[in-house]
Amino acid sequence: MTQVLEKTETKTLTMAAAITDAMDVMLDRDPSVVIYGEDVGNLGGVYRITTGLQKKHGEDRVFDSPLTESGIIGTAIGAGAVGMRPVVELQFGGFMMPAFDQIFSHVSRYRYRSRGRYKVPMVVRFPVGGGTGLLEQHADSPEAYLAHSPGIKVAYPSNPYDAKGLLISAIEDDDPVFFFETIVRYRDPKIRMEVPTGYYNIPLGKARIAREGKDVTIIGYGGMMQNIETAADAAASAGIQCEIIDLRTIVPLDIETILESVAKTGRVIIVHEATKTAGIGAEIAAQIMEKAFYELEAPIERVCSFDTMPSPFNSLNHFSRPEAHHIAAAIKKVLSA
Amino acid sequence: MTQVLEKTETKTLTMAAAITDAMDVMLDRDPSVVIYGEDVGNLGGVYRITTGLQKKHGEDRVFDSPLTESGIIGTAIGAGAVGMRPVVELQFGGFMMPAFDQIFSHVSRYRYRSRGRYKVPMVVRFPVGGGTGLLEQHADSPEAYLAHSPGIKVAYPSNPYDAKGLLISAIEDDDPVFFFETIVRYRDPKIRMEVPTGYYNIPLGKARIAREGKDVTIIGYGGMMQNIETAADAAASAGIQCEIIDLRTIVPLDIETILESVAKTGRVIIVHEATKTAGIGAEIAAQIMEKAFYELEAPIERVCSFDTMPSPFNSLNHFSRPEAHHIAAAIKKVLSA
Amino acid sequence: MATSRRTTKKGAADTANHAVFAGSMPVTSELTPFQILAPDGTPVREDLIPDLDLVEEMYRQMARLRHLDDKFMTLYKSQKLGNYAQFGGQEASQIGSAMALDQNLDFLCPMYRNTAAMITHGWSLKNAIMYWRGHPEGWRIPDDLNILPVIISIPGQIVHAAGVAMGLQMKKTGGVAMTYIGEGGTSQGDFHIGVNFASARNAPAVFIIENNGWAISVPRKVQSGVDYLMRRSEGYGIPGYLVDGNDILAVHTVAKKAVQDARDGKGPSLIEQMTYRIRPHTTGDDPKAYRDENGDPKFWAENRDPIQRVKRFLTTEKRWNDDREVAMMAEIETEFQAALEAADNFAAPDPKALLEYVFVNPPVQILEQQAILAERIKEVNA
Amino acid sequence: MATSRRTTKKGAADTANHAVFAGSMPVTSELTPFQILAPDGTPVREDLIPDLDLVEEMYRQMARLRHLDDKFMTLYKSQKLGNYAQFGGQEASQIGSAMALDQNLDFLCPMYRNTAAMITHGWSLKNAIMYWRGHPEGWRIPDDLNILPVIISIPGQIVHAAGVAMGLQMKKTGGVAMTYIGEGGTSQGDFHIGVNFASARNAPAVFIIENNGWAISVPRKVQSGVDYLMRRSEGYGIPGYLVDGNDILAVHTVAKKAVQDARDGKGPSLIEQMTYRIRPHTTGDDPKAYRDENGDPKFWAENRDPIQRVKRFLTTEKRWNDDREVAMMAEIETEFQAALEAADNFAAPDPKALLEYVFVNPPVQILEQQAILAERIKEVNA
Ligand SMILES: Cc1ncc(C[n+]2csc(CCOP(=O)(O)OP(=O)(O)O)c2C)c(N)n1
Ligand SMILES: Cc1ncc(C[n+]2csc(CCOP(=O)(O)OP(=O)(O)O)c2C)c(N)n1
Ligand SMILES: [Mg+2]
Ligand SMILES: [Mg+2]
Repeated sequence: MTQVLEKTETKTLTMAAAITDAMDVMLDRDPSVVIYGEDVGNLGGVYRITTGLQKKHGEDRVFDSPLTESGIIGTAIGAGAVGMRPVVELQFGGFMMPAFDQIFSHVSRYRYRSRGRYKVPMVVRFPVGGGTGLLEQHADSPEAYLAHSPGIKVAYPSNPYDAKGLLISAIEDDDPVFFFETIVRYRDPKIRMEVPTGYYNIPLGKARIAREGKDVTIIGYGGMMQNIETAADAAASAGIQCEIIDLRTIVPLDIETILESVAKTGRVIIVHEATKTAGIGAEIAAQIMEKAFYELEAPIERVCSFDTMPSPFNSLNHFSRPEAHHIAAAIKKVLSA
Repeated sequence: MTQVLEKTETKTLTMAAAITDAMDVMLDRDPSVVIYGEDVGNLGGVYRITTGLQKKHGEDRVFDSPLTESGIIGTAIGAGAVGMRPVVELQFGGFMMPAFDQIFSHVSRYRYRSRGRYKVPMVVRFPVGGGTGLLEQHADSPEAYLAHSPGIKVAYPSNPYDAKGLLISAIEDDDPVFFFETIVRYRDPKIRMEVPTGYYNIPLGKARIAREGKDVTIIGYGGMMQNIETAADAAASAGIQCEIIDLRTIVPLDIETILESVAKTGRVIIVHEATKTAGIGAEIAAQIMEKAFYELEAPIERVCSFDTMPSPFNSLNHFSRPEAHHIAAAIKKVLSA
Repeated sequence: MATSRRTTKKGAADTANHAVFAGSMPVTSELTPFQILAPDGTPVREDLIPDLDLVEEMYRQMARLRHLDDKFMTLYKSQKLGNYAQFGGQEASQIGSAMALDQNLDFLCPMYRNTAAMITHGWSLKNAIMYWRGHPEGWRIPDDLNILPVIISIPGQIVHAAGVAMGLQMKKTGGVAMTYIGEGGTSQGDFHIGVNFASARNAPAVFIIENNGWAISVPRKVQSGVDYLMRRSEGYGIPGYLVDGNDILAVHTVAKKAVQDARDGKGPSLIEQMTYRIRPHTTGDDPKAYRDENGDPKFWAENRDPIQRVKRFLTTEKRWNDDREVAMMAEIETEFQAALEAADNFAAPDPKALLEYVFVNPPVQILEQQAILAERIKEVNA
Repeated sequence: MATSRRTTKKGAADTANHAVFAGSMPVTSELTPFQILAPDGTPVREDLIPDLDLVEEMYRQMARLRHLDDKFMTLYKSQKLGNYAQFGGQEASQIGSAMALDQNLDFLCPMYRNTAAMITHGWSLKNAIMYWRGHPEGWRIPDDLNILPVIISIPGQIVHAAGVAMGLQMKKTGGVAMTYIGEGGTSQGDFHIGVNFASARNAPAVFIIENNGWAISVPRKVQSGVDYLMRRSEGYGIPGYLVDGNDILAVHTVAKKAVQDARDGKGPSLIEQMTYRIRPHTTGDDPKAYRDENGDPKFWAENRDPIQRVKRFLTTEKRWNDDREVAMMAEIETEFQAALEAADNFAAPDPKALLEYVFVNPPVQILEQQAILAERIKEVNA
């Protein structure tokens, strides 16, 4: 993995703690970093990801905003234009949409529009995905809307080490970065891991080979990686070697790493929690086909949620959201094609 | 073509006039139809598509709204829930985004959320696309954002006959339909055609074979159809027979018609004016690959705009928006692959 | 709560402005919430006390729904209900206003905290239980109820209500749309858009801000520099009211006036009902993380309870006594248990619900997914 | 314009409310726009007339930019300019307010009609021409100008301005953000969001509503039931001002106060400047389709011209005469011709601009598209 380490000491951290740590490090290093959003100050956010930051860095650096996503993102454009580096939080991914005009019309276009005079160095963090048993509209996965909007980067980490390193890169990056945090992985004990203390970064746009294999390439990101690993474990016991790619960022998309893997396996599965139609899986599939057509030995499979809103019928959603056994079924299918 | 004709008299109409005519017919037939939006009343809209309708049908049926897209679409949900059938206009496609929370969170989900108690029978019409020399943000093509939002239909006609028939279907349809109108085709004399007077409809979800051919399938919609025809004409003189599919609606997507054609040609080009990455072309390509993998003889080509905002540098945009010669180059490429 | 920089900040500036600029806004007067009953149950406006049958009806409904709210917390704790947004403490605010509606004519456009208003407008306890269980049957809105879907994304319902009002106006039904929003939600664009759209169209809508002091952990003052949010009525040219939201008589009286004005073609009104969120934000929230539960929450629970206020009044009026209380609570418990039983006995959710009601006429892509779903259901059942 | 149902509709209701509800909004007084000079140039507030050098500077700037606005129309007609949003008639409104800014400290956040304000804040005529020609060079904002990009999507700039103000506040530069919006744009959510966010943060921002009576073909009264939009200041707890927007002295005086208040940490202000769009909406619009050009437009052009008002005043004050006018117009024409020449002589747009400045570090997909673009450019040049 490409990385710059300041120290080599490590701590065992959850995803949640690693993200907090990244913000803490950057608040220390860069006085232009400010954090705001709904409930991020005193409470530390509904998922407590900013916990302790206001107390440590002060109310001028970490504060509650009025309840308005368009206000949060729109002011981050303005504050960014005059030299601040806002790292804002939205309460849930689906609640990005009241801000979508600011995103589509401005975040995406502001630098282009000013011919480079103004950059948009903001980071927008938010929890995403289902499986939480929460209310309606708390389970969206809106990455495709962003990926179709030029000029915006999209990071979607799957583990504590990546989360911290990618968030530090995102904060340092002069482009706007939307940072997806899978709720069910925030404190998933299975993915706690050793994370360096202090500063390090992971470049945006470099995928991670999570597992090497020769039979089929499975591409995923974020909270889906664990389901993919589980499916691959099951396949392994049947003698099937899956190569697993964790994209880490959707924009930039590391098509190079994908193509290298496809050259090896010839078979591809793409997994995401977002709905299927016009999801990012379609783009990845299209690029693979464009660039590795003759290497493909079977149709690319997409394992995604059904084309409905994330249902509020929480006891049923496991029929729709990609589970390990759905992925396992897809492995069977592409290998028998 | 599937259609229901009330009378068989016809008039020669532009696209603009055919759209006006559809609304006029439906205002006459259904008292629950109301039309509102910015400037649609007295002025008849900035493209004069509602011209004369207020005068004929009265200010209660056709009226100017306050300047707020979220207000226009959000009130159309409410009015629709209590039995009205709002046909609203947005001034340009990109100006849909201030309403995107209403679209994503409500238009898309309202019927699902109420388990069928409330339907969302609205139609949202708007001009789209570039080549007009207008200001920045007047040239967007936001169909992919809608196609990724479940429960929403997307119509995108290419000629006067289809425009009228599809709009009538859209107004009659109990699902929300977003209706794209290509500005440069509104009054393009080349596509004036005979259009039946009075009521008829064209079902949503049935593509049109615009031209039969055996060598390559070109899939497009809306204002791009003319560019495709031009490219196909040029190819024809070189002995290449293009089959051209005009999708008419993007949701529902008529994958059946597409697959029939691919079975014949084995080669596919998809053309759209929207930016390439995560555009609807990716979805179409992915579906073709999933369902006709073994029939494909070459990688599917996407001819789309570059991944930037539609640039305000009007004298340069022909380098980015798909022109006939860009499509011609793609034809060459897929045939030589 | 509702602390304002207004007095400190604006006072001086305004006086100075006034000396200089004819066109500046006049200094507006201080406002005090409208009240009919004092917190101890004594009438402050004898002239406005309604028929005691109505007061008793209000009392009974508040007691019934407080019981429900408490039961829901219990159900949640024993994992028999999903995450739930409690209204406890806001009974006067929701019930007093919703009782101003005509269930046959008027539409209620609720947000997530409006279970009390919805039940008052006709929703059944059984459906409420099933809704908060995430059961499809609870999500279905019965055809004979004029209630719109519960809105979670803040505050879409404000614009829908403006649209319902426009629709009712067009159809000349005489109906009115009533909707609610938390004080936090007033910072959103759609709050402004919906109220202003209704103002522009003179549509029959009643917009109620339930100011319960908190938006999750964020206190009221973070939302805006203004002292009272109903001052925004000024900017829409519509009537605005500031009401003691824990005084059900005051709430009801103002709501009735606003509903009647709307029905009479006088356009929308904006009402701010001052109340307090004595409960956690939702059953999943722990307010100790951000506020002192022994401070304001305790004060409001002990001294501003909307139910106790009316009970004291009715007791003084000799309309109420312990026997009646005991009998009422028994009835309430019986009713709740019956509803719970009905909900418990309902068939488990059918997974097919996942792909129902997406489209009226589903495209082939949905049909394909329905087939996949059917496969998956079969596997599980196998 | 600005007709209101308020007096007719609200009056009666309010009186009735007042009799009944202590907490309802008081009936607010009628407002008249603040004025220093009457339309005929006579001072109505002698005490507020500034130094005549400043008045002359204002006059010269208004004359200079009216000339530019007219020239832009001519250029458009001869296809030497793209579709352009004229400000003619609104010179006092834009110039008087932008002159209240310190170019080194303060940021201007413009929308499409603010060419006059932008030039007043330092934008060059050459850049303005090239901007409206869609030339990349015109879109580049020079590093030494504190001007944000022109915003077309209504009204994003309001929220950006709140953010700029927050940023300047955080950096303690002493700077202020000023932004503009048309009266039509006040119906959007982002208007509310931006002003309220600034109010909540006490950020140094000045929000100016240029009420020119029309949003394309839609008259002011369609936007809201309120009479004056600056009444919304009441709902944000910030100062609000109603100003004769064709009286540059009044505009400037109020803007200076608002800027000073912001600089002094007193938070944002909301100003409504009453003016009129005597021109078409843009050069592509034909207003005859929706209004009687011999009615209000003619009246305002003939009787409310902001330039004539100051000219009459300066003439009476013996600061101006025909000789000076002729000399000034010659200078203005010379300056404009030089700018036009500079723009004309600028290299034609380089198509590579299409794919520049999308990302600071472009992903491979952009690099691939840049290669395709290079191919296409080569073909055309071949
Ligand atoms: C658009 C949107 N953003 C954020 C949220 C998350 N959220 C849920 S409740 C809440 C606080 C709401 O406070 P208020 O409006 O005062 O209503 P209350 O809960 O106090 O009744 C927030 C921020 C949401 N539901 N919708
Ligand atoms: C979000 C959005 N919706 C619609 C438009 C189209 N549009 C351009 S100007 C205009 C009218 C604006 O009127 P107003 O705000 O009064 O400003 P003015 O043009 O009068 O200066 C409209 C509707 C837009 N630019 N942005
Ligand atoms: Mg609240
Ligand atoms: Mg205007």
